[in-house]
Amino acid sequence: MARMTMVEAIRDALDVAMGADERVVVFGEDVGYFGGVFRCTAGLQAKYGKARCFDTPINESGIVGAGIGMAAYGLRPVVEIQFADYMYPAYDQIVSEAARLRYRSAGEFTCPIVIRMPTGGGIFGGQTHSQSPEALFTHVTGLKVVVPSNPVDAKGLLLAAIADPDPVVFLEPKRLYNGPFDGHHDRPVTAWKSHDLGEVAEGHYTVPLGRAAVRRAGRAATVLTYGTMVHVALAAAEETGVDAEVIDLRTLLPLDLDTVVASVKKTGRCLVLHEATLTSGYGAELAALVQAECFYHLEAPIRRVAGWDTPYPHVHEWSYFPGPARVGEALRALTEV
Amino acid sequence: MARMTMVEAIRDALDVAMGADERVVVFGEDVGYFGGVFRCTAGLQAKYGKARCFDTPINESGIVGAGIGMAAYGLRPVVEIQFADYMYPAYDQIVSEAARLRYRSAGEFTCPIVIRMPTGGGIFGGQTHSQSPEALFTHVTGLKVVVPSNPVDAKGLLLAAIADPDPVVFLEPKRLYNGPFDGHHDRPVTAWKSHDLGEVAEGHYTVPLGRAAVRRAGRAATVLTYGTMVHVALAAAEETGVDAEVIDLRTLLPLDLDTVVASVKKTGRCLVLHEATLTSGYGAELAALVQAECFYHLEAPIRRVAGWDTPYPHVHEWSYFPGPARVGEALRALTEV
Amino acid sequence: MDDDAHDLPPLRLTVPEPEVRPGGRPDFSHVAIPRAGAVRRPEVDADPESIRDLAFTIIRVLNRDGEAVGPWAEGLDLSDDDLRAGLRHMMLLRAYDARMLMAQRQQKTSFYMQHLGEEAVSCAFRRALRPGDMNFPTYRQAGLLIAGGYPLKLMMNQVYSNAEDPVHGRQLPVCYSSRDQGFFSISGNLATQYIQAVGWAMASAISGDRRIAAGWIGDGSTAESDFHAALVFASTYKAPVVLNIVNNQWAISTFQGIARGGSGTFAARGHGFGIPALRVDGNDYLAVLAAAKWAAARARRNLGPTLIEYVTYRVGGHSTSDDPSAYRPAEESNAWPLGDPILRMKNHLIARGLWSEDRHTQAEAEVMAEITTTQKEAEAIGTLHQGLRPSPSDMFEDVYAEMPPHLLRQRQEAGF
Amino acid sequence: MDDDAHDLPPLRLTVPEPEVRPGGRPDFSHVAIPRAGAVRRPEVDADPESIRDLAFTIIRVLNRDGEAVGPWAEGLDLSDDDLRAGLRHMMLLRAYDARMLMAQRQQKTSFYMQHLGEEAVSCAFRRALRPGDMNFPTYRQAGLLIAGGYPLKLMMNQVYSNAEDPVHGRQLPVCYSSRDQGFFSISGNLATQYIQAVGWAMASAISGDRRIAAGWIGDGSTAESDFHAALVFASTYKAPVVLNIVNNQWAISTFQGIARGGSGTFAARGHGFGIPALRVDGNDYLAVLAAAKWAAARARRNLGPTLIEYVTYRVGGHSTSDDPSAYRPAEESNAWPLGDPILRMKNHLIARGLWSEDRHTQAEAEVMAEITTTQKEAEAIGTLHQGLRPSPSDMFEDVYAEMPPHLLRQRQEAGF
Ligand SMILES: Cc1ncc(C[n+]2csc(CCOP(=O)(O)OP(=O)(O)O)c2C)c(N)n1
Ligand SMILES: Cc1ncc(C[n+]2csc(CCOP(=O)(O)OP(=O)(O)O)c2C)c(N)n1
Ligand SMILES: [Mg+2]
Ligand SMILES: [Mg+2]
Repeated sequence: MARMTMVEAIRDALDVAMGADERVVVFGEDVGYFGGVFRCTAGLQAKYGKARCFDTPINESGIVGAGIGMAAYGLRPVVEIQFADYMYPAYDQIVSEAARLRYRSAGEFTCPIVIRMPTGGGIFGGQTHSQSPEALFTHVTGLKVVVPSNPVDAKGLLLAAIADPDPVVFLEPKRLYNGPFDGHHDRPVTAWKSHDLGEVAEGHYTVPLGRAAVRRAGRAATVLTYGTMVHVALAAAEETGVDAEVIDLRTLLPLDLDTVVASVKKTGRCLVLHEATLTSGYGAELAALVQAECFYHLEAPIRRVAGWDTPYPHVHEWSYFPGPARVGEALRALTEV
Repeated sequence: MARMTMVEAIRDALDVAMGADERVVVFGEDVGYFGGVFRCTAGLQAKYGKARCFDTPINESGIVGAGIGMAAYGLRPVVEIQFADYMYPAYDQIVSEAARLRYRSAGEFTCPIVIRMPTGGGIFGGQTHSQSPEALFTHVTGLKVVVPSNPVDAKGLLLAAIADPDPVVFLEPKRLYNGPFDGHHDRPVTAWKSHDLGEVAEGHYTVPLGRAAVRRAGRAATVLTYGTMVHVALAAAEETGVDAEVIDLRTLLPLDLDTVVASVKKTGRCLVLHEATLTSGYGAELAALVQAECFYHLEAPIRRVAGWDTPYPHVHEWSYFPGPARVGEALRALTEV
Repeated sequence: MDDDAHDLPPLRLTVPEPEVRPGGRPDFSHVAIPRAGAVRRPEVDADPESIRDLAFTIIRVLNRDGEAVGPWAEGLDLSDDDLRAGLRHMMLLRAYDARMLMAQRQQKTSFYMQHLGEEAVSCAFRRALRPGDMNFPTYRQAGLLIAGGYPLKLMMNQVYSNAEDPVHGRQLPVCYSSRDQGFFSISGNLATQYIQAVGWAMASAISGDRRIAAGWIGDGSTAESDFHAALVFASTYKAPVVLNIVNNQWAISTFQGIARGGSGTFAARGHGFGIPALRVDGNDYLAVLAAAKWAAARARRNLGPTLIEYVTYRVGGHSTSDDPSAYRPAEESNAWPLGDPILRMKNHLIARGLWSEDRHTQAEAEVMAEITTTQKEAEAIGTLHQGLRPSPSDMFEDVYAEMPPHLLRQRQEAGF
Repeated sequence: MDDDAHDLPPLRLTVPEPEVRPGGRPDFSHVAIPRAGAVRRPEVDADPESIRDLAFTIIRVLNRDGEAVGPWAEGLDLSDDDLRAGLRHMMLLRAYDARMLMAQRQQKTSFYMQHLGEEAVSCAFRRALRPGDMNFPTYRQAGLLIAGGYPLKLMMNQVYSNAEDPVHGRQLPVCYSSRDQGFFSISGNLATQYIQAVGWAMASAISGDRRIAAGWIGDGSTAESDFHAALVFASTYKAPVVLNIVNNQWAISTFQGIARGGSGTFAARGHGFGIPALRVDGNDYLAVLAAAKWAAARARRNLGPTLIEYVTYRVGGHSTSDDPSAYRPAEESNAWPLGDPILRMKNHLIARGLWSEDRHTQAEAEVMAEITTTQKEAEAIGTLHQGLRPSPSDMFEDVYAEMPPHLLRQRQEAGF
């Protein structure tokens, strides 16, 4: 066991994977010599050489496209997109190529690539360093979509993603890199070392894709969320005293629907929470599924709390971010119906 | 009044717009001399000259990116992406640039561009000529998203889109270009000339963005749909005898929520129907909104009928396409609850 | 210096146009064509700057008399059988195209794309590769399969989307896939696979392997952004890849000038990246093979990428959905100065005493017979709308290695 | 030819590396630097092929003695005031950067990006443009605003995201926007605006206008795909645009060799498109201005695009989030052979008898005084976390021209 930040846990996962399997290669913008703008790949080039961890030209389509070719060859590329906000140039390669190669070739060619990208706001990054584009991936069949909320999961999910035979989009909530964040931006920042889930096992282990985790058991309402918002939901539950069951989905595609349905059938109320803009966000899919599966158990309309339908405004970071106050209000309203 | 196919109606709209406003320019792959692979721009280069209607290099990002620059200059570009399946290379320009320019510059620069693209299947086009990516646009704030279902709307909505001060993604159901299609692929094809909505007014008129149309009034259930599926829904209603109210949304973003809610509150039952893959499709947003707005009026879970979560398979076109049989079944099941 | 600029005339937009449109007389006099054998053949490790000229000429081997001449002919040393095989592969491809076109017209499938006039490019290139090498082809390189001995029946099964289609009827006709043949699954999206070829080649280099990759792209598709990604990555990492550009003069209805713009040739694109570039007579089987071998040798020696532009002409329509008479003179193909690849190879064999008119007529009959027999076998299995087709339940397979719960549910809902 | 290929050594991946890393001794001896005045100045309508060499050299005007020499100096005819203004703009930009960096450290804003060492590029280029022309800048061309006389206070308001920020606090610091200044709203996404500049220029040509556009991109960002889109469109339609590449040697931690790959220079990229390319001393105010005027004249005469690479050096960190000592020697900037743009311009003015050391010291004080006074005014309005900030309800404005129902609902829900 070792105390790790999420950055260290991700680096450790890459280290373990590269050490165990020569086919694992890591590359992206500034990931080689420097070790990544968030330091997630620091030391890997020195340890495994320039052929297995290297800097790339600034071309996201090239990074993913080259990675697809490498995956088809038989390597296990783990590529980094510097910010999720910059994944769009690679979107064609992800959607049209990585996600469909197995299908198109009837399994003759496959694409075991992991595409890592920091996601979400809370760092005053403005419109181009704060986005949460997960719903643009969950609509793409053939992809798996993962969002860890803590160091333990980050390592285990990343190792599972690298071992997975299909392309995985791995979204890393950057606001959680160095500590949990419950949305109280005005309070002193806390570190992972004072958090149970900063206690990371050494060596190899996996957290299976497609399985949610119940972070807080409760009977009054179910909160479906992931990433940074898991911590916000937990804070809101404590602060409002609403006995909410907080589910950390961890994998958005494929979704652990059983865990979701079991919880909502138990609580009869459901709040869907994410940082991404509301309209056509992943919360829409969750709400659509829950109302279909739990219709006769629902005692109130499913509520969605999400980022407003605007770009992420620099100065209004905290008016935009769905913090504990907004979530708490929604929880109250949901349970008072 | 003139009888027109949807192709002719679109061409007529472009002709009217170019004739009335010098700032309107039309370009894309094969749209110039040849007039477009679906002939939607035929004759425009001859009539308005090469500087206002021209062929472009095959680079969708370049087509939209150049269009954004032209729109910022003060022109009214109407660009064509040859198939919606090929919009991905332009996705970054659409999401990161066109959709956010007004916001970013506090209105100092704007982007009145129309991005046309044929959408949907039913022509044995396989995975790369059949996609319906509308949900990838409805999640992008700053865009407007339009899908006409007939020649009259196609012309009026396109003229409204060209006049609109903001970027509009204009998805043209290619299976409807030359005739209505109710999903009965085994029956002789019908032409627009035998359809009321193939009766197109000459000259300039608009169909306002953001307004749905009720295609069939009914009391048993509400069907929310758009594009090709409008005709499938109407057929399914007739064939099942279910007295469904069929709503043609026409504009997906911004959505005409009032019309939707009024209908569902009346019928108490709702079916959401689209050709795009189910998960995180636009139907998810519709279901999420309807359950929230009409919770106490709903007598049954909202049902979604959509394309399966697979790529569009060439040989299994008709097993994939949500045709009248599947829609009819769903209508029955929905109303028998 | 620009004080006078206010008196300058207003700006105008330049839009390139082909020399002729329907109604006009085809004219290729602007295409400068050097004598066969005239272009030098540098060492494979020559400095790119020192061979810039090779991107602005046309490397040709077969002359008017059907002789193989010049430095590019020398390296070839092909056996008589190799030569006859080359001709046969092109004849097979042409006959195959003819039959599949017909089949599409008979509605046995939805769509088809032919190679008419471009047979030499893919048929010859294939012979420069080794087992294990990987092509990332477009839809117009079926010669890679035919020259590799891939069963025609499997190709037909794919075109028919029948029960024995290797890709289970999921793909449009001609989107073949064969790992054994070093033929990567064709994507319908242009240019995306050019950078994948570079990535595959990088993977081979990372692994200390000896296999090389070949990327394929059309003249029009060089305008796509992934073309740039490929050249940037290939140039930076010296990837062992051959980057092929098939310039058949047209991109559907758009002439090559729209993609090429102000640069003299497509091969010249390589110069911006320090990538050696060759421009080759794409209707000359031997020239294509010679250039391909030169580029492959560079890749195998870890000398990095080579860009090759094959100058050819798309004689037929873009696809069965296209009628070229709407945008170019019908006679244009006859005016095309580089001739017909099959005719030229045939004349070469005759000049070498390896072939005769009679032998050729006989071969044509044999080839057509082989194709039609195979076609009957394929059709006996099924065609797009008849006979044995893949089971609909297969539609849900291979989206993932393991079918996730939501797809299991959907398959059940679909009733399969 | 490749029979021996089986005995070849296995392939290896090449990954370019800078000459030195932290710990090593900086060495720019590989950077060939021609004498000032040595490079010829062709006519603006010269055939691109005939001036290829200009992409492989460095156009320089100011020599060691501070004299402006050679053909590129001649066309300039700048008044003494112009020259003093040039120096002053660079000094203003440097002082502004210093204060804003400090302000960021004091948490008055979230982020900042400076120009240290690159001041000449944007300050000089601006002087080649006319009212109505449009720049599509990156985050490192604030000199375009300063040399255009844009109020420093507005720039500071933007950096502070305060109530008078022209873009309402919506954008990261330094993402300025000013239509009047011909300064297009900066996007945080690299390269996207390069093709937009081409589109804007095409629009001007379509409209029979006389205005031209300028695109801006960094060395690292030339690898982005939209760089290709821009060159393809500019080349095909002969767009009246100046395409600028600021090669400051670094892209965050990545040295320029990773983006450049095997090509000798970034300017050379233009050759693949038949676009005339110049390579210019980016630390030489007069060389930058001379090249900019040459390119602008081409655009105004409808001669089409010009690609210009400015060779300079990013002396500071990439941004306030970056510490370059982690990936390059701290002393590297001192070793940079092209000197400091301000020092060189100062020496030129002195050599011309227009300036003196005292006058310079005085000017530095004046400039700093102006900046600090303005800064106080801006801070009196507000900074990121204090004072007057844009109202939160503004967050919902300008997403669309007219606020749609769902945003009205959300604004209400937000309680504004
Ligand atoms: C990304 C993308 N954009 C557009 C298309 C539509 N399309 C298919 S083939 C083609 C023309 C390609 O021309 P070229 O590259 O010259 O190849 P050729 O057909 O001549 O062999 C176009 C525009 C596509 N398949 N993918
Ligand atoms: C599409 C995209 N990818 C990545 C980034 C992150 N990023 C911001 S600046 C930068 C380096 C750019 O270097 P260069 O083009 O040389 O410009 P410079 O900073 O040196 O002026 C990177 C990678 C981005 N902003 N946009
Ligand atoms: Mg072509
Ligand atoms: Mg740089």
